[in-house]
Amino acid sequence: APAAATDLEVTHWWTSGGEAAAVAEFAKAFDATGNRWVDGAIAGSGGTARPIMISRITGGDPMGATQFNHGRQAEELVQAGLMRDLTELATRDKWTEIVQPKSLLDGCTLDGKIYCVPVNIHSWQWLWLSNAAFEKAGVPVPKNWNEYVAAAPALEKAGIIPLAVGGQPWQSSGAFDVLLTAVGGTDAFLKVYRDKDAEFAAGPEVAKVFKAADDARKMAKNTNVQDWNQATNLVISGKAGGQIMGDWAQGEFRVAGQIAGKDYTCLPGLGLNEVIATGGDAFYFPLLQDAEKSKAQEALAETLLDPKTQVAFNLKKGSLPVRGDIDLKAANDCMKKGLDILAKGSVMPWTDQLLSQDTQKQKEDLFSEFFAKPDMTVEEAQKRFADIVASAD
Amino acid sequence: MSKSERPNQLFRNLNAKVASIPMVLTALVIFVGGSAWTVLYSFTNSKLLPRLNFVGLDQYYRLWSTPRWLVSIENLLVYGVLSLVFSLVIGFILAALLDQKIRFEDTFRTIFLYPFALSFIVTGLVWQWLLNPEFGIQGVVRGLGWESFSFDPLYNSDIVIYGILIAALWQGTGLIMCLMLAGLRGIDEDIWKAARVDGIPTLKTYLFIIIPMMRPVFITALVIIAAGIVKVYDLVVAQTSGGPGIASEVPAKYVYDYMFFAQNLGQGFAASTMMLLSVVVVIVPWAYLEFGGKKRG
Amino acid sequence: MADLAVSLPAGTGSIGLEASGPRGPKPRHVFSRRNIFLYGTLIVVALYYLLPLYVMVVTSLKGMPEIRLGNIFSPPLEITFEPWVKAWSSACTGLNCDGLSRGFWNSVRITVPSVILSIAIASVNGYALANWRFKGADTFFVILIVGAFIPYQVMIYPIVIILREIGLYGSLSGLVIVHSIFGMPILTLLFRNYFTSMPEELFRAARVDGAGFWGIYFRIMLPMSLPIFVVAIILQVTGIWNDFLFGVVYTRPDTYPMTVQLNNIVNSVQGVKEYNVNMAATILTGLVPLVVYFVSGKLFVRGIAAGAVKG
Amino acid sequence: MMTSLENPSVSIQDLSLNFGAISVLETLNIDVAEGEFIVLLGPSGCGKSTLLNCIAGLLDVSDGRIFIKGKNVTWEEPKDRGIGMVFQSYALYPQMTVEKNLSFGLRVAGIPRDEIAKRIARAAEILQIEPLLQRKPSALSGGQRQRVAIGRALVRDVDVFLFDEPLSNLDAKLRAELRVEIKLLHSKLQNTMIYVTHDQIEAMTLADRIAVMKGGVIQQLDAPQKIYNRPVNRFVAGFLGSPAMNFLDGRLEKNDGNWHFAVEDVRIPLATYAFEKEPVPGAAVFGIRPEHVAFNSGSGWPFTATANVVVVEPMGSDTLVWLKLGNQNFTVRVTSERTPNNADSVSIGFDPMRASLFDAATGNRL
Amino acid sequence: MMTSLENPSVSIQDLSLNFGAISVLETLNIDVAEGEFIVLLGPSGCGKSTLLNCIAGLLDVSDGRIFIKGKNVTWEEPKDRGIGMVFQSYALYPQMTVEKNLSFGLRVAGIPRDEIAKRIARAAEILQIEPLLQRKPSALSGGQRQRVAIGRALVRDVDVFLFDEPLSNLDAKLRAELRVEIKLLHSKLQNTMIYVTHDQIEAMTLADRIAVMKGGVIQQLDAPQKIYNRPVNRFVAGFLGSPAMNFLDGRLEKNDGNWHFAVEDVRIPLATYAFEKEPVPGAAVFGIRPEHVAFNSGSGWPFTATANVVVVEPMGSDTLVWLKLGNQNFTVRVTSERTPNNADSVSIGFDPMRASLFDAATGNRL
Ligand SMILES: Nc1ncnc2c1ncn2[C@@H]1O[C@H](COP(=O)(O)OP(=O)(O)OP(=O)(O)O)[C@@H](O)[C@H]1O
Ligand SMILES: Nc1ncnc2c1ncn2[C@@H]1O[C@H](COP(=O)(O)OP(=O)(O)OP(=O)(O)O)[C@@H](O)[C@H]1O
Ligand SMILES: [Mg+2]
Ligand SMILES: [Mg+2]
Repeated sequence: APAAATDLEVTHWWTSGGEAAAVAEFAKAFDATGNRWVDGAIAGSGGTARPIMISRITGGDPMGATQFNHGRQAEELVQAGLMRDLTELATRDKWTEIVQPKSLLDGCTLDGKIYCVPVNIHSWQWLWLSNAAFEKAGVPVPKNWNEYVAAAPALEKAGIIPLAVGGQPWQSSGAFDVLLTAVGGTDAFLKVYRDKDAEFAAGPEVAKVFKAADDARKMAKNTNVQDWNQATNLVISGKAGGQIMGDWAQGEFRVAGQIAGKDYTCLPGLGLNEVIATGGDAFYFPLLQDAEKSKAQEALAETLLDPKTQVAFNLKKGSLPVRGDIDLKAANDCMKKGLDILAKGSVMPWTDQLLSQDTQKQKEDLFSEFFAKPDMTVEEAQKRFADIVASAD
Repeated sequence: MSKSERPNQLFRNLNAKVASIPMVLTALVIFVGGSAWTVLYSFTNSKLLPRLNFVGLDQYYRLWSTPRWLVSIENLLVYGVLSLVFSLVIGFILAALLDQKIRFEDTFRTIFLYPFALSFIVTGLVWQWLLNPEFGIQGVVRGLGWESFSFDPLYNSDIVIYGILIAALWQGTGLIMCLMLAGLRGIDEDIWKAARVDGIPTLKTYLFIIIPMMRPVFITALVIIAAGIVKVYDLVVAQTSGGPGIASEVPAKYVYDYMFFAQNLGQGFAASTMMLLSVVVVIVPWAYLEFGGKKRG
Repeated sequence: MADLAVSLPAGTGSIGLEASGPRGPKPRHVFSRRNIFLYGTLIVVALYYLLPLYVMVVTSLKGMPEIRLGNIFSPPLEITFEPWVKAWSSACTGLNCDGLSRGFWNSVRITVPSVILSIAIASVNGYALANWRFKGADTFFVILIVGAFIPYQVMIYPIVIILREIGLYGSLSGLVIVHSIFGMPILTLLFRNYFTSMPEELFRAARVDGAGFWGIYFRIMLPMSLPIFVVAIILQVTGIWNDFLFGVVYTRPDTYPMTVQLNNIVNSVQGVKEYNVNMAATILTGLVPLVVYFVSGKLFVRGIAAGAVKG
Repeated sequence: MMTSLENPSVSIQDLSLNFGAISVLETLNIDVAEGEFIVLLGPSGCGKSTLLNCIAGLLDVSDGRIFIKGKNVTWEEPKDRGIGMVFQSYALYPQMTVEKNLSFGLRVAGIPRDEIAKRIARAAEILQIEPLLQRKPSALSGGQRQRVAIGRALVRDVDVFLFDEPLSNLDAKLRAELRVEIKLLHSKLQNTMIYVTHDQIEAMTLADRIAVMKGGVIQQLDAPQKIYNRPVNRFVAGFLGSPAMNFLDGRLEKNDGNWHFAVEDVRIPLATYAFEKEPVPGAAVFGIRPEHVAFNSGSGWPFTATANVVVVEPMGSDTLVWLKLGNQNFTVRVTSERTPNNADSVSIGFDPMRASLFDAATGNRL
Repeated sequence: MMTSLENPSVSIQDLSLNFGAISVLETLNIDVAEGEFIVLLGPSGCGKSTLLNCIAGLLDVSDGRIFIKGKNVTWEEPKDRGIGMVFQSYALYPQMTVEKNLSFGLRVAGIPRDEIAKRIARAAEILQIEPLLQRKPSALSGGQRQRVAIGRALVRDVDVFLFDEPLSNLDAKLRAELRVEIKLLHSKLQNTMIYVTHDQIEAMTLADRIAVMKGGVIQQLDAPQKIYNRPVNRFVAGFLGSPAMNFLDGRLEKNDGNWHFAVEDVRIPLATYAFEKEPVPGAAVFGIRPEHVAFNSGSGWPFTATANVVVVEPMGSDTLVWLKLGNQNFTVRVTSERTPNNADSVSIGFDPMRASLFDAATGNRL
């Protein structure tokens, strides 16, 4: 730890209950090194926060460290030389060895140099189900997506929203991607997003996925909330049957004092295709002039990957740690399921790594419209989807 | 007789010119320079950072084939026309009512004006809440026993823009009313007397005599409303974030989203340029007539 | 003079007219149809305008359980000021749990210099445009007016670059400059119209008296411009205090204004939305401009009449 | 003494009007004969416009009654009173053509088209504004606007015309011309006209009778020459005439059985003066109009004196000479030919028959 | 045409001024002698104020030069020209007391306090505004404001005073009084004064010389009586005098070796008329002032005729009679005593020596 205490401003968009608790762990650990974590939380979502972060960096007033989803979000900032090269540190601390799965670091690497510190693994492919809701509707808790769809009418009859999808565009877009991996399979996902195969995207296999998405939007039509955690809260309170959401939703269940398996059920890969995408959050370190601060940046990077911090953070956040060498005894049911899948190596990259923000945004526009507009046909949606894939970069 | 030596014109009224430097700089560097820069980069494929990598009109082709942009334009037109009409009409009617030598004029005026003091964020939040079908107006009316009552503009794609309009009018009409009131007060008392002697009913007097006389006020009001319309952004973000789906998207939000969320500056700049273009086409000739041509006053 | 008998005793004059027909003021009924219509309309409209404020206040005084149960219009059964306390001093954004209090002082620190600078610049501009017209001044003015229509989003990026180049990005002065720039069009228009409506002879007299550009501005024009300054101050205080976009883009977290904090609090949903805290925070944020309005309502209308209507 | 009229066109009885606590008109009575041209004359703020507005029904009276053509109109709407009104600022509807301006009231009243056309044609002919009918008021000169404003009253076919300082916005030349036009119009139409002005020339030339007002009270109501020559009080005497009547402060004295007016060391014999009532000695004011004084007139006048010249003002046709008589200012108006040399002292004279004497305290005529 | 003076106080040479494409003043020349009182007279919009503003330095000239006291001040700042200016609307600084108003210019110039006090005391004494020094303009009457405005020029100890219609906002009575005061002020100070007005009475009474302007061009620059009696063209003749000069359109003819003016079937002998230059027969305009015509004068006049009375306007001291002479309007002004009976037709007469003859086409005096 450096001798002098240095203030380091860290920006992120973790402001929900579970997220804030998790980030507090980082802050605590960093403060313990003798430096000071200056919290720069920006509420909203990554969409609100990122422009602000980017303006600050390009505007010449960079923060000490900032959260991004690792992948292509910061690509150009790195190319423009605005981000600090962490390769030296990574070699010293042998990140390549401790970070698991390996593909995580790929997202941080550009031209062979490492620019970010991954802090967790987030997988989107989860279906969260409220046990109480199904009990009320008098149907058993489903084991996979298909059973779930079948149970929808019963839920509806009981005055329960079958599926909660918040109004923010990334939620519907993400739900579709999950359906694509679950219903279409990992290969289909890669063909569309990695290979950008527009023909395939317009084909019958993806049509099946759109059919499922059509079911989903019908099930979700009565959701009147915006934020994802409000939607999660519908599930927690039994007002909704379930939600397709990333593992971070687990934090909300935890804050609400619910217990996996008893109060709620989680189905990775919607119970159809049990894989985990290695998306996640990472911290980038803008290039600073101040030597003191640069030192503090290194301290922070170390802290983030520290095994103890990793455990504390990920338990609160509900995500998976980036190190394979730590023991998560305290992990709950769902996390354990995730760790198992991870151990089996059923991993795949996620859209943050494969697609540019531009394409992501177009996708979001399409699916938020699709979910909100019942009269938009499946065919039209698929055609537009294929167009987006065709022009994706 | 020889001509007198005329001193250098540049240095006459030097102080006035020096004092105008901030204005000149703002006009040239920020408004002209910034716009020109934006237009220039709209022909590039800049992503997160501006790069001079020209791609011709590509961004514009894409822009005009994007459903969200088309929806935004349509929304802006609907919202713009309606908010223009309603602001003027409501503002004028309120002003006319207040101009009837009523009691408690100050109180009423303050009530109509106070929303203007609030930010769009606040307005958006409050109305989002009031229009929430579960516990907002709809919920309350249903709670009173009228079960079939339905009023949920923010959750209905077809009418969501009207929900935004309600909030916008709530916030903005007060100022328009103030302008109109000032205008009404400026009208020669004798005109009213002449109309009374002529036996012209009040309504007709307003329609055929007073309103045509208030042209300058209407123009000022128009400028203020129109400037607000083009810029409408915060309200939409705070109230609906453009939803449901993309039903309440507006151009300014498209620009912002594509520049920053989608990290596609080129696309955002192309959209900005389109907005700029429409503003310029409508405003410049008018502004020149209104403010440039005249000498004083 | 009394014997001039200009005033005849009543009724001695015109034959056949005396004592007949109405006399004195025409009777007026308080509840005439006109009054019922007039006040009826005004009261209904006033209710529409007051409704949101009422809901905000009422909600902010309720506890969460009551909000979940009751309807939004019912008055609080049990008044609690806890949401206000929380909104002011303990609501969390991320790790910062000091509510709006920090943002309040930031807003003050942003608003005061911005208002002063923007009004100072715009009033001098308006004065120069009205009284010291030089070649090309009108063109710049037209550009400014057109600038009033440019969506802020269009300008964000160029300004980031400009501020970066002059090294003011992220500093308070940078933000103050941005506010001055975007306040300039409308304010300049107001001031120009106001100064144009002042008698030009006054300006000429001062020139003959030997006062220069600044002498006339400070000693003649300023003391006569109270109404328009009130309007400008009100507009700017509201505009700058309520600004969100610039506040969030051109500052850093420790100088975030209150609106950004408000947005953070409102959007940092911890499970259930705490509507009472949100409403309290909303009212708190709007309080400063509201007070400015209530205090200066009359001057505002007068100033608007002077600055906006002629033109 | 005002005789009450048989069939007054306009009759105002005990009219009072107050704005809140301020009483503007106080139990005012006036009868206007059919076809008469009455001018209300008085300084600014004396209540002329207020009185006119009461007659027009534009202000609600506080007390009293108003009859027009024998009908009690106190509570009638303006349009039902049979009056037409012309305003100082013309109050033309700026966005309508002259024709629209004239016809708007008629159209609203639902009068048939051809009747409207007929009336407009007649008014336009009388006022000679036919070529202007399609113009907007902004494209008219001041005098033309004035005519259109009169036309608007004319087409309404009313019994009584009310004018509120209709000429005061015009320049001197136009004012003189339009004055004659209004006079001609009156003799052509023979309507009752009530005309407000604070310009005494207008009052003198136009009126059948002038009502001089002050502070909401009619001071004198009489034919112009009567008011000019025999003002009932000092206010009326001073208000009419330009340059104003000369006033000398002094005392009324009886010497050797003859009344004199003593000012400083000068004595003006009053043998030729027609007293209003039996005089008593005491402080008084002596008034004589500048044009009733002449220079170097030798023994022709009952009174002569010597005065010092201050300024000589040649005004083209006449010349004004400003003098000091003892310590008091004194103006003399003579035709240009008889201008005195710029000598320091001149001899002046006049006939006290032409003068007016006022009580120093009450200001009433003696 | 104009004689240039030896040591002019103000000398304007070839002055032109245009606003954009509109030319307001065109190569104007005028020399003003030391201590002279020049009045610029002309209809509204003829460029009087513009000329004054050029002299004051408030407008930049387009061409030409301006000398004050022999110094070329064309491009000087207003304050350095040695001029003081009094504006129509007074232009007092509303937020300052009278004293501050007076001292403002001096304070700006950095003159020592006691000197300022001395000058204010002197000006206040001359203008008799000592008791008003601590009041604000809003607490002053129109006449007092006017005096303060003059005082502001006075304290600056300038060579040339410029007045832009300083009296036109006042009522008739006050106007007459202040006119005299300005005249007295001039004779006391003996400064050069340039005074703009469109009121001919002011021009006639105040001026040493009057410059009659029209459309940015000086028509005639001469002593008032000269301009009144021998106007150089029809415009000047018509502009001065109220009521205006009578104009008869007709022809100049030579019969039996004598010149006549023929209008309809009337012939006016011109034996007594002093022609400007050798006359030629042709269309011409005959002008005669209303006060130069008399009634029933029998054979005393070289010319008599019979006319029809249209309107009789008693104006107190005088009476105007509007006549028709043949088809042409004709005004006569007589003292009230000699008013004709309201007979339909009267006989009039005048001496053509007093008349003016103008070329019908150019309007120039013949
Ligand atoms: N609405 C009002 N409220 C209170 N006082 C009023 C109102 N209107 C007029 N007055 C007062 O009544 C008095 C008479 O006003 P009025 O307009 O009749 O005067 P006027 O003789 O027409 O004067 P002017 O020649 O200036 O037109 C004035 O003292 C004026 O201040
Ligand atoms: N700033 C200007 N721009 C264009 N034209 C102007 C301007 N100022 C004056 N004029 C024109 O110049 C002409 C002369 O104006 P000026 O004010 O000198 O007239 P004036 O003789 O003083 O009239 P008035 O008696 O009405 O004061 C007018 O026709 C006027 O329209
Ligand atoms: Mg009046
Ligand atoms: Mg002028």
